[in-house]
Amino acid sequence: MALKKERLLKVYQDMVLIRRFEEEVDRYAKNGTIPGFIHLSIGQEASQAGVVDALRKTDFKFPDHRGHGAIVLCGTDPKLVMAELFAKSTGVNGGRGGSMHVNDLSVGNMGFNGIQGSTVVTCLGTAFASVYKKNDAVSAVFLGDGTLGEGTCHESMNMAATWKLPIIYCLLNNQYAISTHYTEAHPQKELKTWGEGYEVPSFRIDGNDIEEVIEYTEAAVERARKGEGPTLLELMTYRWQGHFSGDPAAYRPEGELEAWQKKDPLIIAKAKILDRGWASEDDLTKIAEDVEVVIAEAIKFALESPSPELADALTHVYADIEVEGR
Amino acid sequence: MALKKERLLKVYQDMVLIRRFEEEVDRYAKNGTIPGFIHLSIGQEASQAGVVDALRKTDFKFPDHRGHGAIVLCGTDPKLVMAELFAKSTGVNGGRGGSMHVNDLSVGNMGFNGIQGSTVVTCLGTAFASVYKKNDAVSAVFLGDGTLGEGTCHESMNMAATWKLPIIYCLLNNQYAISTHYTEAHPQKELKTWGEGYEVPSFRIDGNDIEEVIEYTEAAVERARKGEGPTLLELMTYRWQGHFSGDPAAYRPEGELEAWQKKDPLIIAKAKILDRGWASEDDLTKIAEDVEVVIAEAIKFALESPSPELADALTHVYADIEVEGR
Amino acid sequence: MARKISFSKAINEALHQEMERDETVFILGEDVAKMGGDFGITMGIWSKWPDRAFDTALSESAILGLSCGASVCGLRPVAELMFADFIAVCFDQLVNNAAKLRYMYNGRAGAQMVVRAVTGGGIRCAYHHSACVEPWLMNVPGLVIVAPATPYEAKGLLVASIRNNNPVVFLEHKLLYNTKGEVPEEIYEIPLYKANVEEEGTDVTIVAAMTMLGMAKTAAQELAKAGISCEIVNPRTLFPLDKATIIKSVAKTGRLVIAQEGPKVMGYGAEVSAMLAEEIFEYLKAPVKRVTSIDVPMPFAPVLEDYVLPNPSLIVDAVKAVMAF
Amino acid sequence: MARKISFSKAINEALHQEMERDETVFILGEDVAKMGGDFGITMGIWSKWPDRAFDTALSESAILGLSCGASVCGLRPVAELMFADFIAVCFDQLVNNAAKLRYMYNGRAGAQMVVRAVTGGGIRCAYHHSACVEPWLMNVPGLVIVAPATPYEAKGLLVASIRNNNPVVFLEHKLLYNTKGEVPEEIYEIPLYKANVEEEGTDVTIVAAMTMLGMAKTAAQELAKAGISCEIVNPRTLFPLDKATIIKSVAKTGRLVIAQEGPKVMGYGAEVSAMLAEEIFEYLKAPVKRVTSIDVPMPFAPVLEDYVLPNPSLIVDAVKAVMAF
Ligand SMILES: Cc1ncc(C[n+]2csc(CCOP(=O)(O)OP(=O)(O)O)c2C)c(N)n1
Ligand SMILES: Cc1ncc(C[n+]2csc(CCOP(=O)(O)OP(=O)(O)O)c2C)c(N)n1
Ligand SMILES: [Mg+2]
Ligand SMILES: [Mg+2]
Repeated sequence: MALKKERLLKVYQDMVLIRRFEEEVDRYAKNGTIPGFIHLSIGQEASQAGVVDALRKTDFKFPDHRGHGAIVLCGTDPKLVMAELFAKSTGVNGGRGGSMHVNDLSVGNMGFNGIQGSTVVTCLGTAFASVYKKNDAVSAVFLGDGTLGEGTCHESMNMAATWKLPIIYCLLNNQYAISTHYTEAHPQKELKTWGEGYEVPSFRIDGNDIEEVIEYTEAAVERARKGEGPTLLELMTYRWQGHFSGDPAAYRPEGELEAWQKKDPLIIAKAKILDRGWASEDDLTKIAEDVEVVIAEAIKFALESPSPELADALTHVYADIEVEGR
Repeated sequence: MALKKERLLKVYQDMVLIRRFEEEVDRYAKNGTIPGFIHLSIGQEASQAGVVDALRKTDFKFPDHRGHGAIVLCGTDPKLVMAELFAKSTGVNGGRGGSMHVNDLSVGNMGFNGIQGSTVVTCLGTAFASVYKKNDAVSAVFLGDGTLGEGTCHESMNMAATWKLPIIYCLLNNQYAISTHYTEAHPQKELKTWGEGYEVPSFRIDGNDIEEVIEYTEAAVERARKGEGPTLLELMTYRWQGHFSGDPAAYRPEGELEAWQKKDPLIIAKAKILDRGWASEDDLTKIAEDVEVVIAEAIKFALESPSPELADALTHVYADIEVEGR
Repeated sequence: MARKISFSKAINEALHQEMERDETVFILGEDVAKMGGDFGITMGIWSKWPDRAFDTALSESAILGLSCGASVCGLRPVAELMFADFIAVCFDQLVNNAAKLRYMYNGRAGAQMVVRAVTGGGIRCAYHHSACVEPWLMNVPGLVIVAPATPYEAKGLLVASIRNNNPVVFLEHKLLYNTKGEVPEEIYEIPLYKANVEEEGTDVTIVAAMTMLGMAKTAAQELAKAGISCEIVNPRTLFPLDKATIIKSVAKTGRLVIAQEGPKVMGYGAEVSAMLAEEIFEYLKAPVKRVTSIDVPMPFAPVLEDYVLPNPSLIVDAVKAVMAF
Repeated sequence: MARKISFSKAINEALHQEMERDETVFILGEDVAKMGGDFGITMGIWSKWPDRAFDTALSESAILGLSCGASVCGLRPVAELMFADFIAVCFDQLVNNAAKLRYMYNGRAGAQMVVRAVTGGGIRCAYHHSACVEPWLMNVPGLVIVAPATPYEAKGLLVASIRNNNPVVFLEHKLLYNTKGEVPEEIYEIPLYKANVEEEGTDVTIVAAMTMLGMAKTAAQELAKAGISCEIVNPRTLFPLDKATIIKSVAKTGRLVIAQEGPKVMGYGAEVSAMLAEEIFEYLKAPVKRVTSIDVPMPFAPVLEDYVLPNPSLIVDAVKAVMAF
């Protein structure tokens, strides 16, 4: 499905933004400014931008651990996300969460849970609430090919399919779970076959083609809003980096990365735009420049922001009980 | 597949034995002699007798919580099983386990774990051991339609299918999980569809027809021994009693029980025997009489056996540490 | 004289009245709707509110995960887990999801849910249906563990738990279900995090919850005959513990016996004892004794289960021992 | 002088030597084979024994269930769970399957397996990758929890754990992996269930395991300057606890400080304190203090994590407080 001109340009800009966002995160992670483990989504932009673009602010989005891109596109000011990764008090979660726990309920970013497979059952609840409250909000959960190994995936899909809950399972098949190829961890030729075991509409699609991602996500959203139940999307993609920023990824065969880089979601989208004459090289350069301003601001804000106060560690453990510090 | 005469007569006797065994267990549970909860397998004899008959003593059998029938047919002296249910020191597990935990490694009865879905992953290990040790022992695990809701079922099937482990998943679809019909807990029209999601050979069969059960189990056993991996058998059957001995089972629609009682596995087998002229009514009466002797002995033994000694509660907690009593 | 009803009925009534009062409250779990629960506790709810009572598959992680997500959307799930032992299969959802959700959302949302679980031994169901699970959960900040001992407490504490904005594990001891006691018909709350001094005394403090409270009272009568005056403190909420009330009592008596079901090592009695040794050591006149189950998996045979479980005479012996010190 | 190697290398060497010695030993877990483990601990095993090292899916319950079943068949699985926090998703397999298997089989078989798990805080990975899990497990008879503090202990205790016939949870603190120490090349066992008196002293006993041992030693040096003599006891096995060694030490010093990572309430320090208050109350001269993490989920920001974790100066303060009592 060909997108309208404005929309394709918009999601192209989204992808440029999150690509650049991650490149900067990688830099500041490698130079030690960003603490902890960082999982980069470079190479997976079309899947993140496409799914988020097909959803509303009021829909519930559950990013995975490789989710900075989706997180930024949910609508939180990139500044606040960057500051969170930098462990600053100005971060959207006050620096208490970091890369794996960036959430912002005001834009429907429900956050990730460091235990793989946990959000896959949590999303049952947000979807259930839509039915209970009789509104048409949809829940979309991102999970990786490796995470599909967790028992919670079964409990979730079984319940969602039985109760026809409005959930979109966005299975990001980026080929690997850390060092383990998906064909070594799962029996199916295509992982979407798993969803068919629940008689749930399941599709393997090109996760690097933003138009295909949006087309299938919109169809899934429509089914969900109509009360027809969940959909499984197996988004074929690839993470250019290793599992975490700094992982040499020695387990990847020669040339695999290069082959996937030819299928760069940004290149694919750019080619469509130029082919259709919807923008000139200069227009796209302009887009890139606009993005640079946002990124520069975000980095500056993150660098200049203060660290949290010690007392910030103690708040919101209980709704009604204060925790004493030292 | 028609069984050989001797074999059909043998499994018919097996079914009569476990039917009578359960009837007595029910009686002694209802009169308070047998403590704890009792889940009776009356109505499911063909599935239990058929699967066990198709396996060897050296194969690993994991009965479910409704497993007395399979447990007895694994080869443990019925006396010792009955004494275990009666909480006597002469029980096969010294009265420490009871109905839900009768096991006997000497005949390949690996026992049940009171947590539904647990044996479904434990059987991965016995099957793995066969591969590791390069022998051809098969592992067969019984699970109910309700138990299929547990996440462990997914983790087990996913791993068994990926590694082609010699496992037979015997899914006893007796229609209900306590009060919940399987169609209310699962999305599939046929539960065997779930297994197809792992590209595992999956069959829905008549669990009350001993010949069909043996035919499909033997085929699954052969695949497993040849290293071709797991099989899922959805055995359609029905538990005549409620969930536990004493459950009024008010949740069952009028006439449902009666309809299934017409499909009594014993009647089906008996009809085949008589039709084929392989035995006379008198021969079958003789079989019933032989069984009565065994049952009577088992009850007598259980009743007359002593309770465990208090010190028996303390043994085998650790392999190398004594637990102190009071 | 006020109305007497059973512990089960008290819980059922609390659920009905809270469902009536607040339409964000709903129940879910295995067989809780049409059948009214494996133990009959949710009887009558589904017929009154068919859209607010849900029978689920055997999927405990999904039940709790759904409850967490629904909480974030402002609903108040009351999930039943049948036997508390089954918390083990959805343990992650309790300790890493529900318990940490409010912290993760910086207070903007949290897991305002109740998990009802049937706890303890006594019905000859052996080692997978007899667990006391509080020790698994008491090192996890964010959780609340409530443990009623009487029908009156069962109703008032459940109402408070449903209205509370933290994830509450509500322990229902299976041996208490049929016990009867006075329970007001109108809806009322018993505050969480507050222990109750059940009987005042001067010589020794006995801390006892759930079924142990009755045993402690039996023991106290026996001890009174021997001229020993026991003060009995019922924690009601096991976690977070009401330190102040326990400290006040032990500061007065100078002696403590903890009567607790479940293995001794790392039972909740360990925390009670350690807390006192840290806070009011100077008031302690004698060793702090713990009367508990024997540290083994629960065996099936009645004679063995009765041997493994604690009993009143063990409490009597322990109190006499600390008095004799 | 003997050879010095890192804590990680010591574990890796123990695995290699036990695999060499006993062909029933195999390893399994996520990325443990071809990649040699997320933390590089199983390096070189798969290349040497491709049929005895298995990369699994993200299926922790299957990993432990398989280990239980394989144990019953006489094999000795060594499973890696990466972060100990993930024990939560397979908790049932540990507490209801592995821990109870020997009891269930009346001693005819049991879960002779080792579960390696990376524990503790310090690497800025927040509340789902920093847990101290021993409190979840210490109320469960049948389990063993081993907690090495040095490369020497890591090797000797892992060898003993693999040879032990109980299910052993082997805790590897992430902050210890790069620490170096003397480790014999030949294979050796350090007995389980035995604590080690690291430093003799007369005034106060400090119980400290894993990373806390180093902090306790730093604190002890500081305290020595102030004329306070500390005896440091390293439990090595957290469960079952070596009561005798701790009792002997505290009976001598009369004072106890427990230095433990993880929330205070129901941390393992609670059991140490309660056990002493029960067994040798008469020897205690001062309150038993617990130096622990603050009772909150672990926050991400370095300043916050450092604030939440215990440190040597807190141990110094606690010791001075009990001495001043
Ligand atoms: C329950 C659990 N097990 C293991 C991990 C460790 N872990 C984090 S990410 C990861 C790999 C996930 O692979 P996949 O789902 O394919 O996502 P990808 O990293 O490829 O984006 C693992 C094993 C975890 N966080 N939680
Ligand atoms: C993890 C877990 N959840 C719930 C239970 C309680 N329970 C025991 S049997 C049962 C129903 C099982 O139904 P099914 O698997 O169909 O077997 P059936 O009783 O029909 O033979 C339930 C819910 C349990 N033992 N373990
Ligand atoms: Mg992946
Ligand atoms: Mg059933």
